[in-house]
Amino acid sequence: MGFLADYISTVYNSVKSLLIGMKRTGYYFTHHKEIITEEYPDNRATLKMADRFKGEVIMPHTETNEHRCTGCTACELACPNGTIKIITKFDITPEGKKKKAIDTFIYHLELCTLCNLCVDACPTGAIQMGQGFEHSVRNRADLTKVLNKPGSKVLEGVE
Amino acid sequence: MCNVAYGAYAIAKNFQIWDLNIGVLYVSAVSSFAVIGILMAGWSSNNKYSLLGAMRSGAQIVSYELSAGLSILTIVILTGSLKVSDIIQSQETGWWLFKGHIPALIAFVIYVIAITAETNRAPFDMAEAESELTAGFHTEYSGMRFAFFFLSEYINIFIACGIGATLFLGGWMPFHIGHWEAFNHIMDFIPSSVWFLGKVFFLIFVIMWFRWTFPRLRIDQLLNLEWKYLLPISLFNLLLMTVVAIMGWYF
Amino acid sequence: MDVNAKDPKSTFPGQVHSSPGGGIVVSKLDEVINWARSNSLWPLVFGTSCCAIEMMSAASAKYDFSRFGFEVTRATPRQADVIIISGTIVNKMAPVLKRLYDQMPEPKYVIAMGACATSGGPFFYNTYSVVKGADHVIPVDIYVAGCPPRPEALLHALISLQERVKEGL
Amino acid sequence: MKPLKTGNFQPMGAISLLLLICVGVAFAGGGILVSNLISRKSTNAQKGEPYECGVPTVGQSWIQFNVGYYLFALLFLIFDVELVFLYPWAVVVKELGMPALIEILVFMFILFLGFLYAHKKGALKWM
Amino acid sequence: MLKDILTTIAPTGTIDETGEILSLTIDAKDWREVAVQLRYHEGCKFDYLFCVTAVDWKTHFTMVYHFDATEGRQRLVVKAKINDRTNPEIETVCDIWRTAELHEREAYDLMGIKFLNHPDLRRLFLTDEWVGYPLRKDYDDPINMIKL
Amino acid sequence: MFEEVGRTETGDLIINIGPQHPATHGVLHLVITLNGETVKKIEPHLGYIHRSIEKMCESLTYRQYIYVTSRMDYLSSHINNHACALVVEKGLQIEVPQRAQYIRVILDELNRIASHLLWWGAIAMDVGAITPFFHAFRERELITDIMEETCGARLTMNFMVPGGTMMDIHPDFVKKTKAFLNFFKSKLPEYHELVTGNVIFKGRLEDVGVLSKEDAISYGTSGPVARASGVSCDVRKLYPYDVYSQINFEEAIETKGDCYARYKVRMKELEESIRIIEQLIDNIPEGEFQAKTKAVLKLPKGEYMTRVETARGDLGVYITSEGGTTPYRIKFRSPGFSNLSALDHMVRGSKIGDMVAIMGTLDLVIPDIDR
Repeated sequence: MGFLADYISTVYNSVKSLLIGMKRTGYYFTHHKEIITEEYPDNRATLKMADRFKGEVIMPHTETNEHRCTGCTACELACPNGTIKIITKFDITPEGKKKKAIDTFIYHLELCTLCNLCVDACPTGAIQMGQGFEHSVRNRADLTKVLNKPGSKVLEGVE
Repeated sequence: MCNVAYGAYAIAKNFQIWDLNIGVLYVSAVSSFAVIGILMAGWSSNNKYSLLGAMRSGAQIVSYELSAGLSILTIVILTGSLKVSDIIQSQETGWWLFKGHIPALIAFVIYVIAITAETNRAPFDMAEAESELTAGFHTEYSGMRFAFFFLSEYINIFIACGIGATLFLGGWMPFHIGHWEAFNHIMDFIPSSVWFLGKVFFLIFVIMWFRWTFPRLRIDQLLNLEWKYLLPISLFNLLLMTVVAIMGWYF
Repeated sequence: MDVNAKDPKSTFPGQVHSSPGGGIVVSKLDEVINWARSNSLWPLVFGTSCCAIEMMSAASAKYDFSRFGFEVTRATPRQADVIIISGTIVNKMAPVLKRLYDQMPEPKYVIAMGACATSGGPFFYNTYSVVKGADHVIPVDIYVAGCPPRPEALLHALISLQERVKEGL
Repeated sequence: MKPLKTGNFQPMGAISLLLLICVGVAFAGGGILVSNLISRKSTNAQKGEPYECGVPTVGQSWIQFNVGYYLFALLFLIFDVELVFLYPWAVVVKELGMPALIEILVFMFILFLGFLYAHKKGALKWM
Repeated sequence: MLKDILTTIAPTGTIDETGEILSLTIDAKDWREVAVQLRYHEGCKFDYLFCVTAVDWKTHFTMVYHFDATEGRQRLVVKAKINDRTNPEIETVCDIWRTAELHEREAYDLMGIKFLNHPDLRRLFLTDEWVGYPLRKDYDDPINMIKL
Repeated sequence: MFEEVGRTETGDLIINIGPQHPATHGVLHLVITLNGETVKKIEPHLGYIHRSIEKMCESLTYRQYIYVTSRMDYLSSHINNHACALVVEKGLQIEVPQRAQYIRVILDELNRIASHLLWWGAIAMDVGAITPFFHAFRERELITDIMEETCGARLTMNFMVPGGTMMDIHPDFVKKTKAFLNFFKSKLPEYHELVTGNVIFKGRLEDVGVLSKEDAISYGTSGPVARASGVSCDVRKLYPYDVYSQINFEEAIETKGDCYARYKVRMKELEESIRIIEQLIDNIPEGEFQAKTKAVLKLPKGEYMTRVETARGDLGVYITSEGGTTPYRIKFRSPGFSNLSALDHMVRGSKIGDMVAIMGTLDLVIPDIDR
């Protein structure tokens, strides 16, 4: 009879464990409050990333089209995989001195790993981590960006 | 495309197009065609996953055919007819699930398990076994042919649940409770097709519920379950039902 | 590599677009088909590294990309419409990717997810085994930057892919 | 004892069933036809190959397969024949009463012995 | 003491205590005997081979084996020096520590060190057609490698 | 007749699992010899995601190379970064501030929970259940939110730098972590209801893929795989780093060595991780989060080896330095690589379904193996 008792208890315990599992999934089927789905494209207006979210590298410009980048290439050196290329030029200041400034600040978003090392390395705080994350394009070349706006200058007093 | 012919056959039953006097036998015969479709599909696609899936499902479906058949038999014993209309008529006073006592309940549970396995649904989806055999027997099929596999699977579920609803839950018979005339009356207002579809959908829901909840069995466990548990239990249950039927212990 | 299939001029059998008159019905049908296609893009389970986890996040409860009809991730390329290359492609993997892409039925789309798939990303310089961008192997429709991109970024890519499909490309 | 029901052939039923088969075939065939018409096609050498996770197949797929699967098919055959025998019995068991039960007990006992034999021989063990 | 045992096991080796872990430098020719002793000698029983590294020193190779003893909780680094740079060879230890099989295949693949009597010495990470051993210092691949 | 058929004598089927296969969790390629459903031999083929990280690191500075390692075992990227930071600190003898140590350990443990959660969803997915995957990701999203708020990224954080952490924790960090812990503790019983006690799940995992203690040591396994076989190998206990020496926690050890034991070990580790965080979260000391370091780090000539306990096991970072700004040779001893070597031994003779379960409980992350 021991065999039979074993047999029945196996069946009983198995069925019980299965029912417990079904109860749990059934609970979630009937409790819609637990649903946490974030409706992305519809909530775009209200969607806010975390403060420190690293979406892309940006270079903030003031209203007078000035940035803080002096072209010291600290970020370029700090970058582990050559995401940033800075092409410098020499501006002639009103006093007649030559001054190094950036010509183009090329940023390869397609290479960037958003590791924050360039922002850490920047002595003037010229670049920051931006919040944008919608970087899907049809052409890969669109991901290579120039961060300084055309005609922008270095902010006065940033060395 | 074997599954096409099978799909067509199987549709034939549940809408009472032809009230065969061996209806139940006919349906169970036709629905076992599924295995041929799957076996052929898997074997002919020259793919190892498909081959494995087909072989598995061959062993699986034929095995579970038995307990499904045996649980159908218990109801046949009670009604004494294979004709679908007779079976439904016999449940006018109450569904067999409730009238038939414990044996009917056991038969019902076994039937639900067996049809889950027969239709290759999780936790018995050995033929597909996505994490093992990528997509099993229909790995090599794409587009419309793949769609027909899916369609046939769901038609198959519908058929199997339809039989279940007919046999155990009284087909289109509304739900009646003893002598609550008022209650019974309200129930009668609901159209019979709604009753039938509602019951079928309930069974389909249960099968889907299984799918959410349970992990997949391994092939040897699957066959163990059938041959060591379901088959002996359903054989025993059949005898029990015979006794119940002969003694008239049902309502 | 059948790049021509993506040529807008040969999208549809019979070249109904060019026939004068009577083309309206068929081109409407074309639109309907494209709309249907765009709303049932089944991705292939193809994840090589980190981005695969974000792809899983996008599939799971919080982001749930099945809202857009990317419902069923298929394990076999025969049943998949879009391949999301989530992760680095190395030289050894490239033929495999190519084969998978070839085995997918038309129309097929490719999303290069993350920096590695777009350009080699962190492994662009000084590595001997990384393919510098999946588009060296198969034609890519949509590129997503980020390492790894957020699930929302992937959703954004999927939506832009839908638009692309609706355009009949 | 009631006489057994004899088959009353319903021509309408048979015809409608035939019709249904036609509808089924047309549905499937039409589906494939339409999908063939509107689908884009491409062929390449690798498309024709069997899919095996993206690497070339090693060896043949159609091999002599392990006997494990067939044993179950054989066992199924035994029990399915039994099932077929049971159907006519099940229809009349209520009328026949106790003798039928005893008869079927004997029948099942023999069957069960066979089942036990198969079990002891290890046919039910997966290999 | 471990140090005494090591001197008996490997009389020709040199023991260095300056690092974090005790390290023993031997010649590659002696490695097999030393390995057997390290594994089965009563005093050490280094049964856990933690890491196998090959280092290219431009003139020679060193195989670095990190050991742990799960019972005595001792640690040891063994460095086996392979002087022949053109055809580096060392005895395998994958029958003593079975984890070594994959580790040695890796070293063969990336450094080109041949393990004698290894049961299955093939490329592990790279394709079979690959030419050269990429982790060597003189490896150059102008096609695949873009220098920063 | 047999000669005619030509393949009768074995009846073996050679089947490729991977590189693109849902069960391999990435791009592992296994060549399996099958007889019927029984696995006769498994041969892993690696390298489908071999990204030459070791070669790359030879040209990266000690600040830069850390970020590559978060792509290695991306599920425990914090812990990888931690190991890399530790080895540099060891070489330069930098004293890491207490606050940084606390933050690091908390983040490590959060990362471990996230990793185990993903594993839990994946193992359930492997054996065929779907719902656990969604449950696991629901909790995991909360952790990634915390991570994102503090580190700025969800998966590959690059938050550790030699000498501490890159930034201070976000002001909401403590609050959110506590809220997560409470939520998670309330959900853990559900996990056990849904999966642990389930008879099918038990049937799939029990007595499957048994690895004896001797084999576990000989195959060099570590982490939960070794602990399930009764090997005490938790680096946090054996060679404690940062504040682990001050924390009171237990090493989860089972003795049976089968898949279910590995499952239980990981479930226990989840609870232990909660305990560790609870001990630390209220006592994060004030102070600096980063030690003062030079702008250019130069590791003195020598050899350095650090071991940390990742979610998968024992990660070793071995650096040979020639005194320059970049490592001369760097080797990552990844836990998955050694764990994988035991796969053939464990799977042989069991079914193909078991293979999936065993691979699931080994918790392989292929980029970690291939590097």
